[in-house]
Amino acid sequence: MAVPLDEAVRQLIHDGDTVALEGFTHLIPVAAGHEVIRQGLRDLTLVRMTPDIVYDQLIGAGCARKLVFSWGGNPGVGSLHRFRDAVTRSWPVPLEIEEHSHAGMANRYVAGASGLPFAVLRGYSGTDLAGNTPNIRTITCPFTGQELAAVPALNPDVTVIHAQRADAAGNVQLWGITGIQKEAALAADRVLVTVEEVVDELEPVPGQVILPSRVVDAVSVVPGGAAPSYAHGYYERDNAAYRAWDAIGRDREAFTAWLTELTAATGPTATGRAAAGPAAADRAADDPEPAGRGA
Amino acid sequence: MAVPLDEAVRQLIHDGDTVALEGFTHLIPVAAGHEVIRQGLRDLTLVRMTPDIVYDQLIGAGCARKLVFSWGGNPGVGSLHRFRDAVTRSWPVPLEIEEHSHAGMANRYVAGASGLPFAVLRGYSGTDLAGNTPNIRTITCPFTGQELAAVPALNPDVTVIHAQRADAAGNVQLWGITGIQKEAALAADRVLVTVEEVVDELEPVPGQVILPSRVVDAVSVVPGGAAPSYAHGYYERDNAAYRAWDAIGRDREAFTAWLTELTAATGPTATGRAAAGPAAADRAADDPEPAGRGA
Amino acid sequence: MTTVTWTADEMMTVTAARSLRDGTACFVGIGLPSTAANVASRTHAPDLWMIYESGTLGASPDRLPLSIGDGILAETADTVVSVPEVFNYWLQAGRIDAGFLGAAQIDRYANINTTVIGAYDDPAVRLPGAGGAPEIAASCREVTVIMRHSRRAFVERVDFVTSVGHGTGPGDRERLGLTGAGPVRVITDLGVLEPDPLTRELTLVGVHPGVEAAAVREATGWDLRVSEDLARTPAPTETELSVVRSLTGAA
Amino acid sequence: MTTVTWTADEMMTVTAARSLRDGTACFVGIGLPSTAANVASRTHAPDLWMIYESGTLGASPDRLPLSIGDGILAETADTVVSVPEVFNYWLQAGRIDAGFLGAAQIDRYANINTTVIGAYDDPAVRLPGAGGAPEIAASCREVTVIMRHSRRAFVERVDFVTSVGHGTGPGDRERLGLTGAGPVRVITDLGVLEPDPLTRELTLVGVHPGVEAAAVREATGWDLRVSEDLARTPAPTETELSVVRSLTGAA
Repeated sequence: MAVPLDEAVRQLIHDGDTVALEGFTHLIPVAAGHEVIRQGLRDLTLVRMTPDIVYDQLIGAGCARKLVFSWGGNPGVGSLHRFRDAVTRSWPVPLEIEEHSHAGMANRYVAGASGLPFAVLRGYSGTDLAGNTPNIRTITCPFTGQELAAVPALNPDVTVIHAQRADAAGNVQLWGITGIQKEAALAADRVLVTVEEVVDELEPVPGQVILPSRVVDAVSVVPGGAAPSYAHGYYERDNAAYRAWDAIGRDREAFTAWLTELTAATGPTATGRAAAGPAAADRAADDPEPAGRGA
Repeated sequence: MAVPLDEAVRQLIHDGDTVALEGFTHLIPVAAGHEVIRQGLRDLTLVRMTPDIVYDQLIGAGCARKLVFSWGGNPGVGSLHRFRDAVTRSWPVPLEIEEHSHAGMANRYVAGASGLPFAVLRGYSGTDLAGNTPNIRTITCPFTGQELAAVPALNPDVTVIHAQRADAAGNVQLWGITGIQKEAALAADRVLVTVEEVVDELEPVPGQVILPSRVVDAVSVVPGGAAPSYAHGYYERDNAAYRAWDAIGRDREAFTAWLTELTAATGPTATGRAAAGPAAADRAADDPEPAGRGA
Repeated sequence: MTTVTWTADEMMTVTAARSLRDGTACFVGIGLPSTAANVASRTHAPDLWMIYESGTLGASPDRLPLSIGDGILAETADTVVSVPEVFNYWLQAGRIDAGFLGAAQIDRYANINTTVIGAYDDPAVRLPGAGGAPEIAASCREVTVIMRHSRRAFVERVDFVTSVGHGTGPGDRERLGLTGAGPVRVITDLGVLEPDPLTRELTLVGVHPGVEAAAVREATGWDLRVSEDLARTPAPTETELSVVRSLTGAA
Repeated sequence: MTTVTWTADEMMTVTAARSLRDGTACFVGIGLPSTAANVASRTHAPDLWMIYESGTLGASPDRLPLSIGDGILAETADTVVSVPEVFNYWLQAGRIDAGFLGAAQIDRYANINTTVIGAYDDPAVRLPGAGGAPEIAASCREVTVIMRHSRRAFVERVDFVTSVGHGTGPGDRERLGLTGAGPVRVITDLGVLEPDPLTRELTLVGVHPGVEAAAVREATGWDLRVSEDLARTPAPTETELSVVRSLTGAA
């Protein structure tokens, strides 16, 4: 069942698709994102709760027409400057945004995975998010009369995740912080999973999530495919690479050089190198984002 | 944190309470149910997706005023005759019923655990359940206009479950088929957990559900407290006891004798004996319930 | 040549097993459905993916479970999920190909009653109730009903619609927003019924060896239509019978 | 006696840590909130129950995580749950006592902006956005805001309400159906602000050692009221400082 990553991306992701590359700090499918950049995909609607540097890279490379998200930043470091540049100056292309809270996005995926058209939550009340996003409405409880928030289901054309292991039949196993990956995968029409390794048998692990092979369209073996994020039990988060991204992302020229290097390289083995970059640059003093990210 | 079962029941469950003793074939809190009978609690609204023989016993003992459920039977054996007798002949007391499907009940617990007043599902459409249960209504998706079912949250006064282990701090660990127990516990105002044993440290187990001690009000150590159901990793299901219950439950006299024996005995150690009873009785030929329980 | 004999229940189980295509995801109930699914997985359908409502996905028990939550299901499953997840993420989301249902009553349009015989508020017989059946009947891509044939069970109109079959005829499922195809066959100890493609009325399309259509009509509480191409169910093979008997302990 | 010196950020972190009662369940964000919570758990609040939105319940990291999903959180947690579960079963259900939020802007009524500076459709600065903050601000029993004091950050009215504090004054939270008490204090590098019990307007109730009320008023973009009982924050103890420094690597 395992296919090379470039082939899997070619088969499953097409221009104009709605694509979620999910991961909550852990197991971020970075190598798959880089392959999307290499293949020059365009007009994607990118979806993710926490778009971080690989989304900054996809946006800077001009792959995205729209971003649906709840928190876009470089965790622990600061803002995403390619994302900012696209939103405020349409570089390299204009970026439409649809913005939610984490609770809203999580419940949108849950509705998508559940075959429901919408989800209900206590949320958004009194915020300016509601007024700026048509996809946030209200609904009245038919029993109590309480008014609650409603958000539509999220059903990506393709969800891409990274996992620790798959077996030969294509059953996928991930553990540690598993975030929203199960729901994102089950909500999608097509599912691509990159894994650290394929094993004969998936030995049970506490805290595991299993995605049965029947909901997985392709598995690609990409050791280190989540770097510079981490794969619990395999390798640690490369915090220096996240800090280093700040300087690259801030500067169109530095970014363009990074992009040239990425697209010149072939295949996922180039990923680790390309993502690293120069030494850590401290957060600039004039950066006005919150000291704590709040959540 | 561990308290004797009789004390825990006395502290947490009172006449008139809404009580869910949950368990989906596995880990059914039978010993706790027997203690409720022994303490002579009355006017309870009993809640459970799959009321089985311990609910038949509670109903036959006159503890319940109302039953909220989705499938009431003796799994793999047949009907519950004390339940039937209460519904059709008000013996020993009238039993009001509120009836749902499994999907409806599961989502009612999910809403209860989530602090929402109601849940949405694709369900009940076209069935006579909707017309006979005021707690089944419709709701319209504010995005697509689709009509879906709505059910109110279930928030028991007390949820009782059985688990394999707790630690000294009262954190609870269960695994195997964990059913609806997490949601039932999180939906409740008070939570009583009987466990096979208390250990120093909860060693992680694949497939485990952990209930942090802050959502648990009392832990009682009751080895074998789920018998004749089973505790994964501890003991097997006593299928013969389920079959044997059929003959006892069918007959008011046999049931009354069983009840006398149960209430004469003190404490949970009597449980295993009391639940066993005479040899397996085959399902009577005139029993009209479905050959397969359907689900 | 040996003479093979079998019971009507065995014929019913084998016929139900044959209806399951290999590789399908099947929502399995306890009793006859579970026996049939386990026969299928041991004969022509080794890749049958069995889901029990207790949350076991891809269970492959080495013996028949007595309940939908037996330990053997959890031990052999690909994964065990919570009850909300099996209903929401798997059944409601339309991921299940085949559902198996039993019934106390079924009617001309394959509507199913597992709730009460008689009036709901004053029932003659109180049955176990709905369980997972209403949503299995709604959301599985197709549904097979297995039940013994009798006039008491096969009625003009069920006393209580626990699970919707084809409602009152063509177009009802669509009107009700039910996403699956509903009951596509009813397998009994006498034969096989299928909804007429146009009228959705259950029609006798097959009889088991030794059974005549007249006997089936006699055991049905409405004026049962009989297909012009009435089939004769092939007798159970020795392999099928030995598998059934090894599972049910009747070997 | 040794002379202990500290930075304004250290004073802010220590003050925030002190605000956390032992045994409370605290929803922790990365950055200053995480540092403060980890200081608290190492000093007066060993039973602080830290929840990170990545799904780690009861985490007790032995070093400061850089992100809300670092491996050290999963390894040390009582349990790890899915993201929907942490938001629905824990936060929304009202099980969290204390929430910590940062902000790019905060206003007179403690409303919080982490979305944009300027107009939403044509922002001067695009910020990371909401994350978990709107529902933390709505559902935690109480909220503490930690942020550095400046006229740019403390504004009359935030450009965008990402998370509701006290709206436009008394009664707004109740009208909006927000179940928690909202921001009960704002801790900065200069002092501590609390909403006035009657007007809900943020009022200076404490200043850190060496800071005068006038300086705080100067760093605030509205006419900041000063409490008549203005407190002076006790200086950090040596223990507090050594814990902060061991966590931040400034030891």
